[in-house]
Amino acid sequence: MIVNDILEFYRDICGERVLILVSTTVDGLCAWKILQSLLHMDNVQYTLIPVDGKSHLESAFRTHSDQNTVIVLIDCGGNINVSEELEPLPDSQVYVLDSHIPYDLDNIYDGDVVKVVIPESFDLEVPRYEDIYEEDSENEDEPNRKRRREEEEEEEDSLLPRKERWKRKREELLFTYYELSGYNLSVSLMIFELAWKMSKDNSQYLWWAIIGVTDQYLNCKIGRDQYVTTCGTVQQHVQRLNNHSDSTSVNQMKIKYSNELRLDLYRHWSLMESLKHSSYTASRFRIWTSKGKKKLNEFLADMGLPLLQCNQTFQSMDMEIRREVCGWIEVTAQKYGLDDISYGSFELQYGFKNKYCAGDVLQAVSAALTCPTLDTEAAFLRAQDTLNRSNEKLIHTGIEQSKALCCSLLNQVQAFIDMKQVVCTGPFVYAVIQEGVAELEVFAHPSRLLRLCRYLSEAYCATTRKAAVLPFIIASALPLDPEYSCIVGVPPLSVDSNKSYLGRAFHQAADKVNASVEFEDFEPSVMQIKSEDKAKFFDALTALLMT
Amino acid sequence: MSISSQSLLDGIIPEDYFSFDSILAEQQKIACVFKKSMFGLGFLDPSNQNENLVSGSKMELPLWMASYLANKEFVACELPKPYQETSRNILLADSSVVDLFKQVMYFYETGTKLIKIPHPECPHVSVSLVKTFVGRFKKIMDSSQNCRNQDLGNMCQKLDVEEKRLFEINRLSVELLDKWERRESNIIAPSNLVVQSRKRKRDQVF
Amino acid sequence: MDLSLDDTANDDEYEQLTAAQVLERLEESWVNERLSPYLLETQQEVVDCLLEQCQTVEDNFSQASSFAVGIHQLEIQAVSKNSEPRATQRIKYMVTDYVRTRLKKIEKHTEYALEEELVKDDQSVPHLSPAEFVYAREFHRNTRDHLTEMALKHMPSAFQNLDKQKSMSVPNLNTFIFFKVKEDVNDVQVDPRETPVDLSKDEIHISKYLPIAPLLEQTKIKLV
Amino acid sequence: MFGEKAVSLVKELHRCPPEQLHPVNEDLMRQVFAEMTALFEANKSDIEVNDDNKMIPSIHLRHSALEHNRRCVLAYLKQRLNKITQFRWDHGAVLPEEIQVNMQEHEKQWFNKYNKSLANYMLSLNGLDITQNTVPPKSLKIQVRCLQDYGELETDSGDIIMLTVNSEHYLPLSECEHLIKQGVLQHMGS
Repeated sequence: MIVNDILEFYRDICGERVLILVSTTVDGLCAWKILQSLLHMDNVQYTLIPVDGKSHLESAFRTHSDQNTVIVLIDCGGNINVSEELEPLPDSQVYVLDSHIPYDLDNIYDGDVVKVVIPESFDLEVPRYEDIYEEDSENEDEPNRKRRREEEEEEEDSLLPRKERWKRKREELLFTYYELSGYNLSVSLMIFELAWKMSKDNSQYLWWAIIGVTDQYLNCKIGRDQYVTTCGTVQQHVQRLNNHSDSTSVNQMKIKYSNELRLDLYRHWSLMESLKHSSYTASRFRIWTSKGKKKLNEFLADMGLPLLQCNQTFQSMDMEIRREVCGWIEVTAQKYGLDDISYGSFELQYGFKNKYCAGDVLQAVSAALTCPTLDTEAAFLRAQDTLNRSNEKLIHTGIEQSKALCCSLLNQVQAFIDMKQVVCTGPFVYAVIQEGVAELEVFAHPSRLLRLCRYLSEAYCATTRKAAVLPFIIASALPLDPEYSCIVGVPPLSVDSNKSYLGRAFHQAADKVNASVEFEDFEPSVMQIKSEDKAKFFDALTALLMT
Repeated sequence: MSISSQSLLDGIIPEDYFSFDSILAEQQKIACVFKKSMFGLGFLDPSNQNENLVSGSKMELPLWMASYLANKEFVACELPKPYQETSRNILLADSSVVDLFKQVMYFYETGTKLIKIPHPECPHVSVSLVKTFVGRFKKIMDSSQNCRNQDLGNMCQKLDVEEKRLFEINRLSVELLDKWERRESNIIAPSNLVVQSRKRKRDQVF
Repeated sequence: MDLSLDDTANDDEYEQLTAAQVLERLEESWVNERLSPYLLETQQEVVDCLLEQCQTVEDNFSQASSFAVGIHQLEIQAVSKNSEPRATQRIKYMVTDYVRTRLKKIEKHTEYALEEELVKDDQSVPHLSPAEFVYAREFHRNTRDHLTEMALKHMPSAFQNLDKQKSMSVPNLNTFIFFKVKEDVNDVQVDPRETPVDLSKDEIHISKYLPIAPLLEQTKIKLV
Repeated sequence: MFGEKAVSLVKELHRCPPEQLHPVNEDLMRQVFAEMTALFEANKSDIEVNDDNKMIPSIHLRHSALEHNRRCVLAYLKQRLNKITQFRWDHGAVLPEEIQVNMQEHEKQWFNKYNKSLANYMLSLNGLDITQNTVPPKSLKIQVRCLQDYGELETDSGDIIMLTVNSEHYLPLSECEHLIKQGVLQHMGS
């Protein structure tokens, strides 16, 4: 069932011992950080288990749920059939707070053990109960009779029996409902608003929520429009909290709206390295060509920025340049057709020295979260520690790892393009990572593979314009088990909506050729496949998407 | 309330029979002259050919023995060099530069035991001990409070065992205050045993 | 926090004290105990009284929580779940640390403590509580037997008995302490060579422990 | 010089890190006992020499060495007991294997008696476990991270909590302090 009032959710979990299962996404992590503080404040005992996929969720649920009657799933569980897959005890309550849509309809309509928390403000387009679920004809009740009357009126339109017609309509509804997968409002913002409604919000919580929202946007889980709307909401919270804090102490956390460049980590790098590696600039300059490198130098000269300065670390550039350079870049970028080099974002300041912008912190946290050398839970806990204000060391470690990842991304994309490994089948473009174990490991985490896939799509479309209407797919063998490969896909670049039909298409194609596949990830367009089935899967997918 | 240095000194600090520091401080070698001959103990002095330690001959004895025998007037003791007048004058001039640890590891503990031996200069030694400590104390406190991450190995090296302990206590209390300000003071730590065995395991891995 | 003692405090001496006063008393004794070089008078009554209180609160709490349903849930949550167990936890910490500090001193100066207790006449207040006395005696015997078994037995006959005078660990009562004056006291002889001084309320002094120990026992001053 | 072996006994233990316990150096102890016996015998025969008290200084010298030796051996043994006591407070009534193997038989007996005394004393305080509550409580419950697959933890209220590696829990301090000391859980600041 649906719970609209998030306060009802919180009231229910207070006073019980709660089992919390959080998916290992940045948004989920940030939501958890806020909820955790609230639970501490209210003295609620809990057990936290981070989970990175469906089978992990199942096993953690089985191990820990016996002793907890209240279970909360954060940023996961919405798109699986919770009653069926997790088999919760009948006297327990499972709360689902998930940004993945569409929700499994059984979670919404089947019984009251599973409760999906969806604030009223979400426009949720869900088929009506009676259109989906068959009722026993013996005890037909009021709404059914009403429906029958409506149907009787339409009777002339069709000669099909009523039941048959209902079934067809049902299938159609279900198809439309499940066709596109995507993301709803960030769960961290949802929990932040819970704190706000209880008057327990503060700048720290809001900052975490901002990181969650930024994750959604920069990792293309939500489109630009949705992000801008969300930013408006966040902005209101920022103003309110800034007005309310009467303390002028420098240690006070202060959040500020700011224009942010699409340049990865430049404050912690050199401007040159950042321009070279960020997917936005690298793709548009086609940095992997010698022409591209020349063009980048031209770009810098145009701003009147000496190369020497650009190659220095950002922090050691001249004060004056540091202050002005963002403005210069924005202006000059327009001349080079980089119209949307900046986006609205937020930065956090406390003390004299500590200033972070949301994008950088996001990168540091997700580098920790997707770290190939840590197992899932350890990575989650590391990322959680990274979000703590006192852990500057961890943020810096995360930023360094993130820089290394940026380099790997560019190298890999360049290798794909230079070696002509990008294949256009007609309805989609794909590439397979052929490299050694080192690269496989760097991109072992599905979210890193997705990032690579988006990078590739951006870079490839910069040369081959017509590819912009095609989805991109990357396959990569699992480093621990090369028998299996991970396949991820991203929707076409030209579509602003971030809803994707790939997840469903993967399903269908795999079904058609009986490929041995697993959909482990909570993100539907991530799939594990037996490596030998890859070829026939791609054939089937081509055939399917051609029609 | 002001405290005269006299009142600082006349308190008798009870001896701890089981104290390692006390035992180790009594290992200090003291040059002694035998006032009475020790029959049959000539072998104790390797440089001595005689069967006995004859009256008037000189030998270094550990403090525990020297002090016992001096109190019985069987031997007369010389002060060890670091406690003699020249050294005392140096300490008086600027105590903070002297490497006490190198001279006598347990400078104060040995010193307080030393002044119980009958020797004409003892009152001077006791005054010197107090002055030296007072002179060095401020610097120890200052540096231990401001050291944080700085390397103070050099300065620490020169401290006697007791001073080192003070330094460490003070450094620790600054650290705890720091932790308290960062609200980390309530963290319960695993027992030392666990920490060490973990370290060992880690060392084995690498 | 203000716990009413009506139902539990049958002890004559403390009947008139409120819980807050008992707590204050423990707190002061605890700080004094931590800062003094040697054991102070036992405050066993205070300890027992507070432990009993904690027990009562906890019993109530566990009963309350099993009834914590329905309408009363919020109130009980607010009252029991948050405040009282947290307060008892705090009291328990103080009590524990207080007795722990004392046990450590007993372990260090076992023989001295036992001697002190033996020379005391019946009138004076004992330093050790009965349980502490038993603990000290057992600790002393146990350790003495151990040393005898491991070492003394193997030594020449004249060295098999340990001279108490030598081996007893005596606390350093001449150590310096800081104290705060709780009520005016005149003519205190802090140093036999100096003229007596008057101490007035709220002053803080540094002094050797021994001369002011009686004032501490009379709770005219407290250590800081 | 006399007494050197005894001092090396002290030095050996003095060098031993606080969290470790080496086996009793019984061999060295025996050597000290032998030296003492020799000193004692020498004094006994010197006393019988009746010659103007000329042997008295030597007797005293040996006597001081005897006293010194005794002091060192006893301090050595006492210091070991102090360490064992510390382990008891840090680690609970059952000491880790690596400590136990290096405890001498008499030390084990001493430890058992010590445990018993401590238990009796705690009984007099309504069974208050005074080896717990070592840190002033900030809140009733604390956030802990589980560092190993420990298994089930039964709480005072009878609930079972599964402690799996890298899970985090918010638990009453009193129910998990011992596990923190043992290194099963890590106390996280908030």
